[in-house]
Amino acid sequence: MGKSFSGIRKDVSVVLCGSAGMGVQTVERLLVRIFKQAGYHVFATKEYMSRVRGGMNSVTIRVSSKPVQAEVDRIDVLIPLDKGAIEHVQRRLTGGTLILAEPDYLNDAVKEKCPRCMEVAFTEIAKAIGNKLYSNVVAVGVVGAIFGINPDLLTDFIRKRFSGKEQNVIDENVAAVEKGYEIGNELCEQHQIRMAIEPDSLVNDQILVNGVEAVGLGAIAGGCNFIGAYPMSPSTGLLTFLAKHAREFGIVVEQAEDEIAGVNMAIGAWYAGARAVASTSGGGFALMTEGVSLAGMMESPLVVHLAQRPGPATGLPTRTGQEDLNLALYAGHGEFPRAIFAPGNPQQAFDLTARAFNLAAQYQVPVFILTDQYFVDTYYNTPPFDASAVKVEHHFVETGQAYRRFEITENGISPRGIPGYGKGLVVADSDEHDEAGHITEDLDLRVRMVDKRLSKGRLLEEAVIEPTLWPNEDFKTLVLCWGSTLPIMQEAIAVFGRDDVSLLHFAQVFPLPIDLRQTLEQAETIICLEGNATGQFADLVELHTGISVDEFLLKYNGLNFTVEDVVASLEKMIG
Amino acid sequence: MGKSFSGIRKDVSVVLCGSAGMGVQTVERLLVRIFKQAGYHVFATKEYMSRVRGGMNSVTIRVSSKPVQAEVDRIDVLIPLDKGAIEHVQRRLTGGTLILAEPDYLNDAVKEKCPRCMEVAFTEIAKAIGNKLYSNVVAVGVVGAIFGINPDLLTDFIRKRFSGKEQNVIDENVAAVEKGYEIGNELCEQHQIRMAIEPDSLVNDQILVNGVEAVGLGAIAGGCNFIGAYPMSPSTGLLTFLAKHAREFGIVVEQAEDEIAGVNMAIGAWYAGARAVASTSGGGFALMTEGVSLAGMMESPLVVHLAQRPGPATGLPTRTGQEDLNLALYAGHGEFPRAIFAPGNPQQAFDLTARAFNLAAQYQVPVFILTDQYFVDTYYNTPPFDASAVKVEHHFVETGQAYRRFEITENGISPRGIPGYGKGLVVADSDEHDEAGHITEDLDLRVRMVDKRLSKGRLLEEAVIEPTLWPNEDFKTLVLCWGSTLPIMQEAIAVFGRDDVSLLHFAQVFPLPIDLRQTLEQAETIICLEGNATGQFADLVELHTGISVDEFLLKYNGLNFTVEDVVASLEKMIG
Amino acid sequence: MDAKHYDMGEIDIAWCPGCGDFSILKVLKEALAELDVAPENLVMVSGIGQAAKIPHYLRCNVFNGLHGRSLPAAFAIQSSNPNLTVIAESGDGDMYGEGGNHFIHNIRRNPNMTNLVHNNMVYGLTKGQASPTSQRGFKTPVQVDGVLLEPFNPVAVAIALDASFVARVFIGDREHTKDVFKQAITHKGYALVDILQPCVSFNKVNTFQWFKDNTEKLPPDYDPTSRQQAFAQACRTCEDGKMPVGIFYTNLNKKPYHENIPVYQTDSSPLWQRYRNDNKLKELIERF
Amino acid sequence: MDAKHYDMGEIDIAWCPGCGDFSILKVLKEALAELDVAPENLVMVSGIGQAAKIPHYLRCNVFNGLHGRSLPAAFAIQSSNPNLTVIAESGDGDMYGEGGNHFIHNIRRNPNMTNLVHNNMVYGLTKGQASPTSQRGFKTPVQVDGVLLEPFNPVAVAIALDASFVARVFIGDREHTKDVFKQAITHKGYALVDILQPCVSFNKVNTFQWFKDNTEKLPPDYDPTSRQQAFAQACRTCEDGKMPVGIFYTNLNKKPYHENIPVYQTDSSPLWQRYRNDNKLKELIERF
Ligand SMILES: Cc1ncc(C[n+]2csc(CCOP(=O)(O)OP(=O)(O)O)c2C)c(N)n1
Ligand SMILES: Cc1ncc(C[n+]2csc(CCOP(=O)(O)OP(=O)(O)O)c2C)c(N)n1
Ligand code: SF4
Ligand code: SF4
Ligand SMILES: [Mg+2]
Ligand SMILES: [Mg+2]
Repeated sequence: MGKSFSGIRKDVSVVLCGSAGMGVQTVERLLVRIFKQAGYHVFATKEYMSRVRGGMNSVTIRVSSKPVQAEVDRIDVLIPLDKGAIEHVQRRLTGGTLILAEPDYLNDAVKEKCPRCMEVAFTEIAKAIGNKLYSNVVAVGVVGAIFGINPDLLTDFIRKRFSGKEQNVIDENVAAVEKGYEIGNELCEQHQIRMAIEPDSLVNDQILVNGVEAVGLGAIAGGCNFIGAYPMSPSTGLLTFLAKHAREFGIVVEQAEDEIAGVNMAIGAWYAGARAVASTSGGGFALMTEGVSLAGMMESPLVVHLAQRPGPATGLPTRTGQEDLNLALYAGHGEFPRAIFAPGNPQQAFDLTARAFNLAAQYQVPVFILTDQYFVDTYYNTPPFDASAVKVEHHFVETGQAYRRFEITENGISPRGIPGYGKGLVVADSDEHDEAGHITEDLDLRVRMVDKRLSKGRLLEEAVIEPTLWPNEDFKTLVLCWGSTLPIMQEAIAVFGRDDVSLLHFAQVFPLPIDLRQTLEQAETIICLEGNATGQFADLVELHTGISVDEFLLKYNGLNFTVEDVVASLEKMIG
Repeated sequence: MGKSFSGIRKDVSVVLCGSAGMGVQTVERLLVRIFKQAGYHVFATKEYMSRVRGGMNSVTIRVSSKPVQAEVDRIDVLIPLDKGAIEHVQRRLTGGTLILAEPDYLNDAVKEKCPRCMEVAFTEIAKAIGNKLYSNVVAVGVVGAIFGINPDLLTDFIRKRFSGKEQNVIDENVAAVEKGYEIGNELCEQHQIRMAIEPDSLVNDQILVNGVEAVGLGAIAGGCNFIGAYPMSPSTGLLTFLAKHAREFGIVVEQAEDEIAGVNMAIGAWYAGARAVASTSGGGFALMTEGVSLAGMMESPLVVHLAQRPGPATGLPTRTGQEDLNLALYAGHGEFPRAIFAPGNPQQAFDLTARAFNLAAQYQVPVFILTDQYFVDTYYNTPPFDASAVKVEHHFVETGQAYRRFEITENGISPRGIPGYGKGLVVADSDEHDEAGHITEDLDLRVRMVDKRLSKGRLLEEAVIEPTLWPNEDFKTLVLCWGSTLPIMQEAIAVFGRDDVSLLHFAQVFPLPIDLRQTLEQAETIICLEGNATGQFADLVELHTGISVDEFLLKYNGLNFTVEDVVASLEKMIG
Repeated sequence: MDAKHYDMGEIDIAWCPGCGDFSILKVLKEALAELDVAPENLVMVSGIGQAAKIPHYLRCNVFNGLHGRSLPAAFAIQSSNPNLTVIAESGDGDMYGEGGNHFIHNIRRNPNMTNLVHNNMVYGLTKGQASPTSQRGFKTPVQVDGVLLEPFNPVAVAIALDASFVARVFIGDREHTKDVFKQAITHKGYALVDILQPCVSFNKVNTFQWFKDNTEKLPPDYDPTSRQQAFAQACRTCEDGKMPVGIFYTNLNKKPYHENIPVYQTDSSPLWQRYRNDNKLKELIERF
Repeated sequence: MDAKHYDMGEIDIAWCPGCGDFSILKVLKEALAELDVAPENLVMVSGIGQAAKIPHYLRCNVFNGLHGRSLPAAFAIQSSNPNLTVIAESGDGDMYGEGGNHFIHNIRRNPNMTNLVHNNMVYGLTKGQASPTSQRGFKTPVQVDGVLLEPFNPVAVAIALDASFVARVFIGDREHTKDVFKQAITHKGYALVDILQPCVSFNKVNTFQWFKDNTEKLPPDYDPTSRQQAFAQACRTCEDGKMPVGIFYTNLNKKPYHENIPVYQTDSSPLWQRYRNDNKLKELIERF
């Protein structure tokens, strides 16, 4: 449209980068809301080191006129908040990247690589206002101007955001954002760098959540009223989310002394009629596995949120990966059924978390929700979740005098009683037990009890959530993926642009659909994309269908896949 | 041969049964040694309840002129030491079973089913000697007589056995065995029940061990000098075995406060240059899985003895099963290589346990030894283990100034240093680390480290112990089995008697041999025999070879397979 | 109520004849009966061990969980439904060994529950290894040279943690035990009763007679509200005289856990009786 | 020896500027230098947390294991090679929370090691949840209404367990800290030093100044061999005055673990230097 150098853009990625403690996350939190209020679709993801100060972290914010939910490598606008920042994102820079930086961050090499770089003396400006800490709010103003956001929106927003603080803090923040806006505007006029993105009126009715908030809201929607958890990145978000809303929703929130206590609390709580979740990450989950087996034996409902990060052991605590599928599949000694969800986007996270509580209650089995650091930390805008569509299914009964907790029924499910509700006694045992729940060494009964427990696995198969086949029902190449990679795969396939390529995304990874084989047989080539080094999901698919995957797309450096990653690989494999 | 009603027998099974505390195990311990001293092959296995007194336990002792190492259902001679005993073994009785019992244990139904039952007033005789507790020693005398064992051997043995006790205890025990012998002799003369078994001179040079003793001797042969363990049936035997020999062999034996401490002690001990084992059962192993992952990340050698019992949770603590293969395969978060042994007989247990220490030391990986309650508690006679054939391979180096614990080498194995040996510093980290062992967030290095760790998995594949194909190289039907079921399958195939049926027994269950597929392809029918309800090993085989098993022979009532079990099933499947 | 109310009828009890566990069971039934605790309102929570089988022998609601893990389960049961009477009962190995971390931190929470520990100074069910409370020199198939470690003193540790009720009894004195049980059960908050109990099968040292000879009641004028005195009494072990029995310490200034958390501040109903607040949830979602 | 001997050179330290951890590192290096501990003979064992990173910043052998699990590893290292100087060092969450059970039982073993605990009354690395030692009322994103639980008193618990050396220091007093470190390291047996340390990022309540105002040295005539006095001092918390710092308790009657077990009774060489006794093994096998 000739109005500016950049003109109207559909989709811009803004990256902020700096050391921990430099306020990168503050900028993120401010900008995503501002963009959303301005009517843009917004997506924001971060990568950060396992430290409180120093190191180098970055946030990628995509702003778009259409829904975007995927990470890209490409940087359209970079604001380095620290000296090392440009180097940190080096490989993501292109000739088109606009860099707004302190003068002394821009050396010749950078200027050569990215001709579109401009000097902004953030720190000096901030200092002039009152404190160099304001430099990130100055940056917010600059970005706001570049995107042509209404300045009133900016100042109102900042004012509201800091409303709890002292007046001078509010004023100075407002001054910072205004100054930033002014500078941004000047730059736009001088260099024609305005990015005019068309707002989408749909955005107004949408909400902006990160992955763990979606899980948390799903939990509350599923009737969750108890959490036993021990802090562990990246799972801690669920604990703090439920703690924040504990008073409002009557949730018992207890920080356990360790993960073993956490899972045993959750099982005890279910026994007493609560709806409990345990939340953890790989190493903590390893510690919970005996408890998972207890849930299997006691036929106790149990929901565990397992936020994955790279292992083994402590591994990379703040990075992402999909390495704990096998662990979730086989956790616990002995044999018993289970279900595993792995949501691909906030809507699925909300739905499946809520469903996890109902499923656990109904079939009296452990249900796992597998997320990962990428997903829990990533912001998406999405239509508001409809909690009224989710019923809290209690699935427990008032007991009579003759109540037997483990009554052998036709479908393997015994009516679940709650102590104190009814005349019966609820006897739950970790030993092999008789129908009344008492310890037994009757070995024929043992066999019946094993059969009873395992038969619930078949019911879980029938209740399975079907995978998403997208975009076409007809395909030559089928890309399998699971968990948080759904939107990335979707965008990659769209970019790749061949209509004989579809993806099959599993938001439930166990059990798998009974008829999966038929779908897979239609493919000439099957590719499996996973955030691990060994292809764990492909193994599961092979066990279930007898079909083995032809090609792997694996990533295990601690970062998530990006759209470019996937497109490049597809090109190599089937291009 | 007409000499007696029973005549010369090749193979007799004697069963003693009574409540816990009635001395069933004392009789077992006495009789197996007496039979062996008399030159017979002997095999003894027991099944018992999870209680200290009461309940009902039984011991099956097979006495034979040829090697026997398998459990049978058939009872040739039954001595019930308690009222409920006959009912307890009811289904194992045949018309040919000889029952020697207190008069009031023998009702009409029993007499009808087993015409060969004779009254022996064990308790009265024992009381007359001094204490009714001697009745089990009287039983030993009776059995001795029936088998025509030299009475001097009997009395000498008893005298030696009780040599530590007071004189009157020794005398009364001797009197009891003599009285029993006398009664037995009388019975033989009256009823021609003598069982003349031909001794085998080979037996004299053999040793008599139970499964856990074989593991324990293998551990010492492998240079084990540290154990961190928490008591748990059926794994405790290894802890007590090493405790017993700690002084002699310089072993640090520490009863840990829990299994988590146990496994972390073992890893710490290896770090400091010890050769450590952790010993546990299902639930305890579940608790160790975070530690297993630590060994994976630190590239620490680690040996874990995992004695299986039925689950989930507490399950059946004193029963047997093969339910924890999946747990061992996938234990620990993140991805790293491992090796899993599952010995089929004492010789394999000795060899593989010793090998586990060398393998762990060489490849710096966790190695598991999977046994089960049946195996650890069962006595076998076997040629003496040749420890001189087993070298203790240390696989550590004197470090130099520039030592780096995780040096990236061609084959993925870094020289292992020990603190205090050499000028170098040994830095081991549970976080992702650089070559020096220090925590890193270099994500390219991360990938190299994952590759390095996983590449050792390929080396482990090359070092694999081949499965045993038996008896014929040509077969139509192949029965797969693993762990303790080897001798049972061998005898069952011999009894079944068709030369187109072979077994393939895996004493190493992970990794599997690279060329396994070729062997399996030769079979028209593949049957998999496992002590679980879901066919865990069959899944592993399918993943590895793409070949799925045709039929399953699964048992999961807490008891081991018997020869008759297997023969009957083979007849149904391929008869 | 009659203690028979808790009888299970004809059942097979897995304990050894002569074991102190029988008396504990009997005394507990009596105490519960005298306190009129309805079986339907009682939850007995245990781990694994000989002692841990006790809930199976008493008519009530039972949560017989994992070895060492009774306390977190009991805590959660109690805080999911504060109207229940919750008793966590297990052996010394279970509570102080495998479960040691929960023992410490559960005390810090002060939930309204009773914690009864059968202290036979040995691992019974696994056939006679040392437990954390085994006395120095105690020989077992694992501790072949005798126990070398400092015995765990649960009473001293609980006092150090400022537990709100700390007692020790010897089951040989049934009336005293019953009295202490009753006080523990009615105590509002966490109450520990360490119960000295002979194991006739695996502990031939700390026998009934030995306990009798090596224990004595706290002085009649003893004041259990002094933490310092309590600690002094707790430090008296059989190594240097007699172990005191009785209620060592009570701290009545502490509120039980469920009274501290917001969940029960305006609504005392158990969690299972509650419904999701649909309006608030809708509001919350829209706030994002 | 010069403290520089332990310097790692140019490394990137992950702690926040102003954190008490830096001083602890410095003082520890000085203490080690003054005691002439050779880096090759020193093993620092830690768990996970900010404090637990310390071994990476000090030239020595390092075993940086799992969160909460440093003590069992350290115990095993020490008993596999008693010639090493072993220091287990981690945070309050690591040692008293996740690792609580090992804390208790390791004390009972009395291995010859030093246990340094950075007590900042918060979980630093995971960004500011309550730790077991967090004071009542301390607000965090998880403890939104403030901590409700009784703070864990490691000094009182260690004394209750009759630990052989129990101390608390405030890192603000470096000379005192160094002196206590040196005594702890030279103590033969288990030595606990609970180190009060401000966390500038997540604990805005228990700041440097707060610790300064709320601590005081044990009286000059204080006798650390009295367990009762030690307990009385340990019970003095900031809730009712000042927390004492210094060496609360020593019990010099205890032998360290490795001197009690048969393995080192006739042979003091570490396990890695030993060989399998082939003759005895042959003999043993033939005995079966
Ligand atoms: C995780 C785990 N570890 C170990 C065991 C084995 N085990 C069962 S009971 C027990 C000890 C019981 O001792 P105690 O608690 O003192 O009870 P007692 O039998 O003496 O009454 C052990 C170690 C187990 N069941 N689970
Ligand atoms: C099994 C397990 N659970 C949880 C975590 C997460 N985690 C890492 S450090 C930490 C707490 C650290 O607090 P503290 O020990 O007090 O050390 P600080 O950071 O305060 O120095 C936690 C909970 C983990 N790494 N492993
Ligand atoms: S083993 Fe000991 S504690 Fe257990 S029932 Fe028998 S006597 Fe009692
Ligand atoms: S988070 Fe706290 S304890 Fe950790 S380095 Fe920063 S200031 Fe220190
Ligand atoms: Mg006990
Ligand atoms: Mg801390």
